[in-house]
Amino acid sequence: MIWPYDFGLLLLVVITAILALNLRDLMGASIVFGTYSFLMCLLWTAMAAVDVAFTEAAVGAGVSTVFFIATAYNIKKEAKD
Amino acid sequence: MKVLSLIIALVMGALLTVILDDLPAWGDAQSPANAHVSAYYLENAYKQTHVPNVVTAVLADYRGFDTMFETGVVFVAVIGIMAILRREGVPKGAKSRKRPPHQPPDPAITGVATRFIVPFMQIFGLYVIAHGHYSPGGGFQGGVILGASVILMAMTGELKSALNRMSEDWFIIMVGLGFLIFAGVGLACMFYGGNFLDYSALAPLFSGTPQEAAITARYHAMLWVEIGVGFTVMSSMFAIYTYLASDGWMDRGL
Amino acid sequence: MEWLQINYNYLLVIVLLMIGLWAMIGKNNLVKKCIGMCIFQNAIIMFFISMGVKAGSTIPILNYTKIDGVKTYLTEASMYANPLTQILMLTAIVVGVATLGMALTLVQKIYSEYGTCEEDEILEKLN
Amino acid sequence: MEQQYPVLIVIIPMFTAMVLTLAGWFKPAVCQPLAVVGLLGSFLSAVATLLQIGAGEVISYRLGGWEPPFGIEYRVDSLNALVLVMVSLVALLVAIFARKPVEKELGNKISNFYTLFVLLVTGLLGMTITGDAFNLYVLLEIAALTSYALLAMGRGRAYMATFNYVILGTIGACFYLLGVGLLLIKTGSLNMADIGTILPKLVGSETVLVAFGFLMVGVWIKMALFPFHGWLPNAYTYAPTATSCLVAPLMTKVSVYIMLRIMFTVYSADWIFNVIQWKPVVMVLAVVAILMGSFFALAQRDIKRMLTYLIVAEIGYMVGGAWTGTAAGLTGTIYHIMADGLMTVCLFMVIGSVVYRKGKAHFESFKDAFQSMPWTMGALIIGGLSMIGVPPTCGFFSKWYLISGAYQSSDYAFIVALLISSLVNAILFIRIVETAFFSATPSEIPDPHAHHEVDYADSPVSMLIPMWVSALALIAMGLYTGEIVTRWILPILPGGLI
Repeated sequence: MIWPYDFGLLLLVVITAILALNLRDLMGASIVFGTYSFLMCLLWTAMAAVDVAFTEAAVGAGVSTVFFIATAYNIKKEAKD
Repeated sequence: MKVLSLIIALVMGALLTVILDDLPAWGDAQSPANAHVSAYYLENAYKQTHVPNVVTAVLADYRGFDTMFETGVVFVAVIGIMAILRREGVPKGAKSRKRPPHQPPDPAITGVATRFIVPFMQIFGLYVIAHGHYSPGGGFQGGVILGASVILMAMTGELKSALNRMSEDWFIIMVGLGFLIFAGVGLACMFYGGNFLDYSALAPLFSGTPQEAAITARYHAMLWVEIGVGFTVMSSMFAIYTYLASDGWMDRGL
Repeated sequence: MEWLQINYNYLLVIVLLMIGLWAMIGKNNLVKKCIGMCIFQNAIIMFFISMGVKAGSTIPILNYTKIDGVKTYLTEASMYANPLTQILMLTAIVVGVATLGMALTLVQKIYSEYGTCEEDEILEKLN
Repeated sequence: MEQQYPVLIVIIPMFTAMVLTLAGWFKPAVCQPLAVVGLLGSFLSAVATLLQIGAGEVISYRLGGWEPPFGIEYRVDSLNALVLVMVSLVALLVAIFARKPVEKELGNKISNFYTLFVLLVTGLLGMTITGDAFNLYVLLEIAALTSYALLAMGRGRAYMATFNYVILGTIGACFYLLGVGLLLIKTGSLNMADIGTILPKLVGSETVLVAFGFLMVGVWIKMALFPFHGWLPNAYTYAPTATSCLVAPLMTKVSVYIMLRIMFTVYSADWIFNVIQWKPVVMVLAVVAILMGSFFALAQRDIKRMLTYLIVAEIGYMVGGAWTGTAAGLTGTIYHIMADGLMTVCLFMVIGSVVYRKGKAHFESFKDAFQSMPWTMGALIIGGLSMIGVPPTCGFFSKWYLISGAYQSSDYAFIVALLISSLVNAILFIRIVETAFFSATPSEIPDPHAHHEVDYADSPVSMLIPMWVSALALIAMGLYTGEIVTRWILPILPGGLI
């Protein structure tokens, strides 16, 4: 594995995680969470865990994000923190 | 609460940082986690099941019981969400005041694109389920893709158009049916005199010497199991989406 | 520095675990708590995957060589990444999405009951 | 057939759940009978398994036919088997009891309720019987998800209480998973017995110690031990009647069982009491849990809420007993898992009947209850006596063992806490009985012929039968204490205890 590439991915993961938690707009937070899941999926592909990465791409970046959006659509979209 | 949560998180982080030195080095092929049980799987999975994708072999056979209850977890989620969220006895027109006004989606671009994409997605989903023995994938991933194709229809068009193709009756039946297929394969093994989920007991159904027949039986039973998982997961993903997106009213998607 | 290069994956796991736990307990918005829950679960999955990595290995789908036209699968354990941890985490991802669905359902129910998703406002309305 | 009993215990309710979903979607009326039949099958298999086990034997059942460290294994010794019988018995009783309250409270969700009910029992039984650490996690999540859904089927405040439970429960389950991961990285195995044979070679490893910490905290959150108990009273109080009858007795007891399994099968008594020095801390937690549960119970006006605080106190009993490190204390804990399960279900069914008849479970609802609901109040008295610890009910014997264990290890604070808790229980139940017996106010006494005719409206028979079965089981268990302890509990006590 190319470790600078890996290191960059790790940094991005942490940044997206913090961003998803701190965005006031819930719709935006859901999308950033989708990005986070997708970055995780890239990391796991690099670690030779293809089945897990496949599942995470389908579930984490796909369906989970859709669930978040569905909920964010039905409630007030502004969060206080 | 904020300070408390920070303290708890920091304590947990400190505890884990302390033991970092004690963990085996990253990427060590000889560490206990990589040696004891997992080496056995890699060395014997093909011999015993003829499935080159070791992940599928272990998932559906060696630890098939876990996978059955993993299907069970999805099943529980559907039934639970239905029990909490589904609204009954409410006239169709009576919408809650708090919901944002519904804007029917403009089908000009998304609708046409969806019509193109959905068949390909579904074929890909079926391929992922069927080809899980040889490539990454299997019942769960394929099921999610199939479910996503139906969700896509519900998102771009009206929820009704998706529900016309897969009504509530159908997805409840399919959620139960998938789980029943998985557990039914296990029960069939008991019927033929083996332990629960011991697929090699199904050997009398297949031709060849007893040894070969047992391996073939494992191979085929795994496919059935994956199909069962696919059924449950596909319908459950759509079911959860339906209840969440329409807030239990079953009238519209996003 | 060498230690960091070897173990930085575990460090990331710890950082994510801390972020997730902090969000689950300390965040005010219920949806944010759910996001924290997903991050927490993801971090644990990352931990399991990291422990199953072997240097210089490939994905756990067996390779084969053809000797006289007969396929022979190579089954040497050090060639492939650890399948066991991957299987465990497949299950954990599924459990995670089921829990997420349940949590979001409750968020919607709470919203239709109290008209808000902020914990402090709900507690105010309860008293 | 005989060797298939262990798996039948779990898969009979599982198949029942699937059939229930499909049948119940079209015809809800068949749900309750089906659920009762399924749970009866499970109960009979559990009894058969218990009777198969000789002294100190272990039945191993290989799922999928693979040998233990590679496949998943069911290991049944007499500790599992006792808990299995208790869980399936309580579930069966509650399934019979649930018919009327469910029809009244959850009229349009009957099929969902019974499906989740049976799956929750499946999860609890699977957690109890399994010998594989990760399989336990999956079933833990099944039990957790079903209990979230069942608790949230209540009204109003139930949603927020359940949401808190979801968050804390997920933290608990994830901590458990993290602990299993740390053990996996050190031992490479997931089978509990296999890990138990590898761990003695790793004495002094920090990872193993931290793993123990995560496993314990995870299980403590699930069982609501003192600093982690916040979610329990709200979640159980606002739940539907039938749900709280099932969840309150079983969830916490099964978590205690898991704690014992981790302490004495995965780790060893020797390691816990001689190598690490956690005992004083845990004993303090147990003592505080008992005292705090008892005092908060005193302050409640709602009887259901009062009982939930008593559950918190009972958890303190069991954790304290297990951590005294004596054979008597551990015997008391194992015996108390059974006894407390039956007591709690008996009392919750009584409260459920009162709620069914009077709508609420405040002290006021108990006015004149002896005239209107004599049989229900009879069960309340037996359950209350057992909770206080009066012989010949089983509550007395478990307390006896716990106190003698604490005396041997000189944990006097624990003894004092137990006695105070018994006193508080006595006060609480005497208060209820007093309200139920002598509630006529002084002004009404001079004129006995004024209309003070209370309607005789006892609980329906379908609710009285399970209530009285559990009440009689309390007495029967007390009378057969000696046999239960010598035949099933003493042979499995681990070595290394005082």
